[in-house]
Amino acid sequence: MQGADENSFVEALLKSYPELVEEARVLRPKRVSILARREKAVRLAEILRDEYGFIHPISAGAVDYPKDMRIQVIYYLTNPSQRFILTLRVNLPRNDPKLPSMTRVWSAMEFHEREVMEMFGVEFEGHPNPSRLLLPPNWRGGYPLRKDFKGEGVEV
Amino acid sequence: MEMETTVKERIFDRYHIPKPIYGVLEYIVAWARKFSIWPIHFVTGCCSPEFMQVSGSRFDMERLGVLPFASVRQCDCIMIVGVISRKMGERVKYLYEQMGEPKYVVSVGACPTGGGPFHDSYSIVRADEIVPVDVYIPGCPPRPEAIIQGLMLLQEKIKREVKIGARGG
Amino acid sequence: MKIFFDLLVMALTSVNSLLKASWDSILEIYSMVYRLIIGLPELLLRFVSLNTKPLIQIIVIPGLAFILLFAVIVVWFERKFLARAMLRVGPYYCGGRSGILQLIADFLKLFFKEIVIPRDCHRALFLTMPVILPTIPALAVTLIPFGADWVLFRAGGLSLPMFFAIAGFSPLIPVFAGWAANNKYSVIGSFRAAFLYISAEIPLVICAASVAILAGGFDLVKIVEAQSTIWFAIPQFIGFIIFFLGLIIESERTPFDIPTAEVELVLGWRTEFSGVLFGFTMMAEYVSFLSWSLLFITLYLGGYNGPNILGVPLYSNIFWLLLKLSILVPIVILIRGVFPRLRMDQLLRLGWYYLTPLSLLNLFITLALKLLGVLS
Amino acid sequence: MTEAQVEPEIMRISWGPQHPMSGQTRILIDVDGEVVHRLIADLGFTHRGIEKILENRTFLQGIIPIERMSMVDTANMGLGYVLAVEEALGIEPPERANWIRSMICEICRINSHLYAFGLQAESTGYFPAVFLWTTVDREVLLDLMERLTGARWSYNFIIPGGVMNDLPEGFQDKVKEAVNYLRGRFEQYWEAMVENATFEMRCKGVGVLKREEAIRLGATGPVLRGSGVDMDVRKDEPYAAYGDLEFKVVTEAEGDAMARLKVRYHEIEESLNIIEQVAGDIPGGPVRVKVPLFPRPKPGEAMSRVETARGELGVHIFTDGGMNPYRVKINSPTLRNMYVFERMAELGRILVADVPVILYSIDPWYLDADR
Repeated sequence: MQGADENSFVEALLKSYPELVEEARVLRPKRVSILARREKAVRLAEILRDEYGFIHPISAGAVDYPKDMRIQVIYYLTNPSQRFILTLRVNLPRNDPKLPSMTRVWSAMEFHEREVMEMFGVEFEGHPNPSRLLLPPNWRGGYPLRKDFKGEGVEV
Repeated sequence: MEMETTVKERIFDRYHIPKPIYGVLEYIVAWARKFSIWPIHFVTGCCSPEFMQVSGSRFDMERLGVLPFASVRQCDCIMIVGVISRKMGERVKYLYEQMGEPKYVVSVGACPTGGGPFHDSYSIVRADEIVPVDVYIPGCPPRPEAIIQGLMLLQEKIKREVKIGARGG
Repeated sequence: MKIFFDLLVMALTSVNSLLKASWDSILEIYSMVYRLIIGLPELLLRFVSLNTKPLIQIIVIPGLAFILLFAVIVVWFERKFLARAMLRVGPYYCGGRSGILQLIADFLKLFFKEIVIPRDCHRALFLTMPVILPTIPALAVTLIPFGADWVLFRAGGLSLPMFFAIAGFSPLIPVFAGWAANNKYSVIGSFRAAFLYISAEIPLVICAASVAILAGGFDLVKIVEAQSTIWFAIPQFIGFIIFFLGLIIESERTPFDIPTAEVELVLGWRTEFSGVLFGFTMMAEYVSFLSWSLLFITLYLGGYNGPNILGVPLYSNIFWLLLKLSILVPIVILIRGVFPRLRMDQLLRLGWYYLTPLSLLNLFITLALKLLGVLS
Repeated sequence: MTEAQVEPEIMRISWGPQHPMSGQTRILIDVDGEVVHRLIADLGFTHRGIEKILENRTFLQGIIPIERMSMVDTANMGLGYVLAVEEALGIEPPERANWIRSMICEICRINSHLYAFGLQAESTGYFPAVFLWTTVDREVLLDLMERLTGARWSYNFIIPGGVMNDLPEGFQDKVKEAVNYLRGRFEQYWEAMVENATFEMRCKGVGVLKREEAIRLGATGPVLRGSGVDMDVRKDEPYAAYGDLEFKVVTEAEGDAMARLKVRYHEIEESLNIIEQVAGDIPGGPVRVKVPLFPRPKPGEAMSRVETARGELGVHIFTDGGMNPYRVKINSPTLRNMYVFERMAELGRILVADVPVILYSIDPWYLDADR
């Protein structure tokens, strides 16, 4: 059945690297979500890429939860042979959201991380080119996609 | 930059041409400018496929003498086609300042005119906040016939404007 | 010419008499100047009546009116013809349903447009280059014979090398203009223009040389006379094709309009010119196209000779030349509608690897023909 | 060819937003003479903040901004959002609605590939012939969509729960007519582009993207399939009616500009077959399931994948039980392809004249990259 390889992947991952993965589950056929610990996220990413064949990066995004003071960064990946979507999530505290950059593992994440940087204020260490991607260069502060964004950077 | 509507010195006052010849010369200048509006090859937003259809084969805007041109020096009309983001707004201002003097602006679509479906976005600029606009064309995206009607309105405006000398040659 | 001399004498005598500054000499000067003014209309009349022929040549046939009219008609024809290729109508409302006045409207609008001179450009060069640009090909057009004795500038029997000497200037202007405009696109465009012209000049010169050998002289009139039996396109078919390609390269038509490649370099070295200056550069493109196609016709398609159908030999000569021109121009414009643009290195490879050796081959073939005495 | 090790004097050209070649973006090129050393795509010129706007629109209102993300294939963009909303609400559109959705998406795909043809032709200076033929053929499709949905570009026709209303009578044979006309026209495109020697000289072997590079750099859509990888969401994860329509995924092996063009060409043939199958045997039945005007899905998240003309669009909706979505994350295909474009300068030797050909063989639509 389709779901077979997702479940088998999740069990294999939990069995071999339990300490890296906080929580891994299959949301629905073809959707797997893994919650990684913050400090071991890059280590888990390398393992996913080398051993489990997730070499095709799709994109990266983030969600802001002001109520429980956390920002969740999400990396969307897929495996050209099994072709289901894996969302690798990392929870970051809202006051100092720092994360080692994933461009070491997947160089295609550069654009997406720049976008998360300017939209959420998440700081990626080791990013090759941490400049603005979408917002205008003379944008005066204010992270638009955060829930408490009041439009500070807007000037006519 | 509000448009002075008072009657400024007419084009040919500078050359001290006797009055009776004014009418003929101005008519010729108006006719020439009317029939050769060269918009810049510059599309700012999501109405760009409609602008392509208008310069395409069925609704051919070259019938009116409107020929999209490549460089900003030779053009005399910016067609702001689609939504202008804040970053694009500065570019539109630079372009407007680089153009030769009889220059016109046509704002195509609901977004440059009044924000359209993105009216409450943090990175949207309306056309008249940055450049003085001559013709507004509603619609999201406006139909090709509406764009051509907007161009005809611009031609009418050019014809009247040369008479009152609002925009000198 | 005699009138000039006695005018000059009159002016000189009045000047030295003025130096003596005696009262009666001043009176004498006044009377002389008075007679000069009275004689002026009569003087002009005699001037015109004496040398009417060169005046007509300068103004009408190979001169200004012909070139400007050709530019207007070809631009209008090109816009309508290419519009037809794009399945649309082209300029329509501007001149009573045919759009013929569209070009006049465009030029008049450009005439009344503000000329924007960028601050950090070389002011003198920036203003003069577009004006010189159309004059050089226009000079070249004067060499073309429109009839056995209807040649404006005979160049003492050396009109073919004179044509290449004049046309040799044309690569310089884009380089100066591009440099004067001090804009990145212009600089790259002007260097490309220099590459393009050099890679096209050499094959053209060799093909023209082989035509001169076959005709036995450098004078264009003699070349045309030699073609009365058979057009040179047939014996020198390779040269014919090379010259046709060279014609398109030299006048920067589409498969080779790399210096002003719209997609990459906006308008190449013409980017910074606005208003009338741009009008001149646009016109210059068509004047150089006219000069090269006229040379192509005189060298390979038998210039002005053809059966005498209009009675007066001069009229039929001009008729035949214009007929051949009106066949050649649509073909070149059609090529613009059908072919995409070449890359710079592909053009240079074409110019150096293919055209030059082929033109040498053509030269050897003509020598062989000449030795075997097939033609003379 | 040994490159001289001297430090090349680099000149940076900027093909700004106002440039015949670049659409709504700025391409910075580090050039030494004609050789390109580095390409930088400066995006963001059409950033309208759609993800922020969607947070204060209800689920039904959200279709309008999403459809303006890529105006040329609006239905695919709208379908991505609608599928995610339907998954969040847990509703299933009826069978006939799925078939109509597939037909509209295929029409938009052809519409968008025509845009790609036109611009790739224009980038080689082939301006008059092919570029304006595409506007003629697009008029045929726009008339079809106007007859069905009333609008030329942004249809708002695909809504959660099905499709706005049924096919007008006589629409099926109008579709058949259009398909036959377009088939005839597309042979001319093949002769005009692939079999034209000069065009081939300009496109063959330009911007080669090998298979591993394409996967590693995250390419998608015709760019990925042009390098031999057969990843197509319509086959991997069939949505709408693609499960029971037969069509094959087109791939080319060379991975250069000409291969991407051929992929688009064959994809149009597949789309025409799909449209013909839908027009031929579309099942009867209702067109829409009753959905409240302001639906409130239960908290959670839903992600949909749709194969748009430019690649795989992913819409990830987070819901907190309210009328508006809590957060909508859009994975745009062009942003991924623009990264591939930037890396092209390092993969092989490119000349200034090749940059427009490569850029338009990737067929970018900057609005959906900037959201």
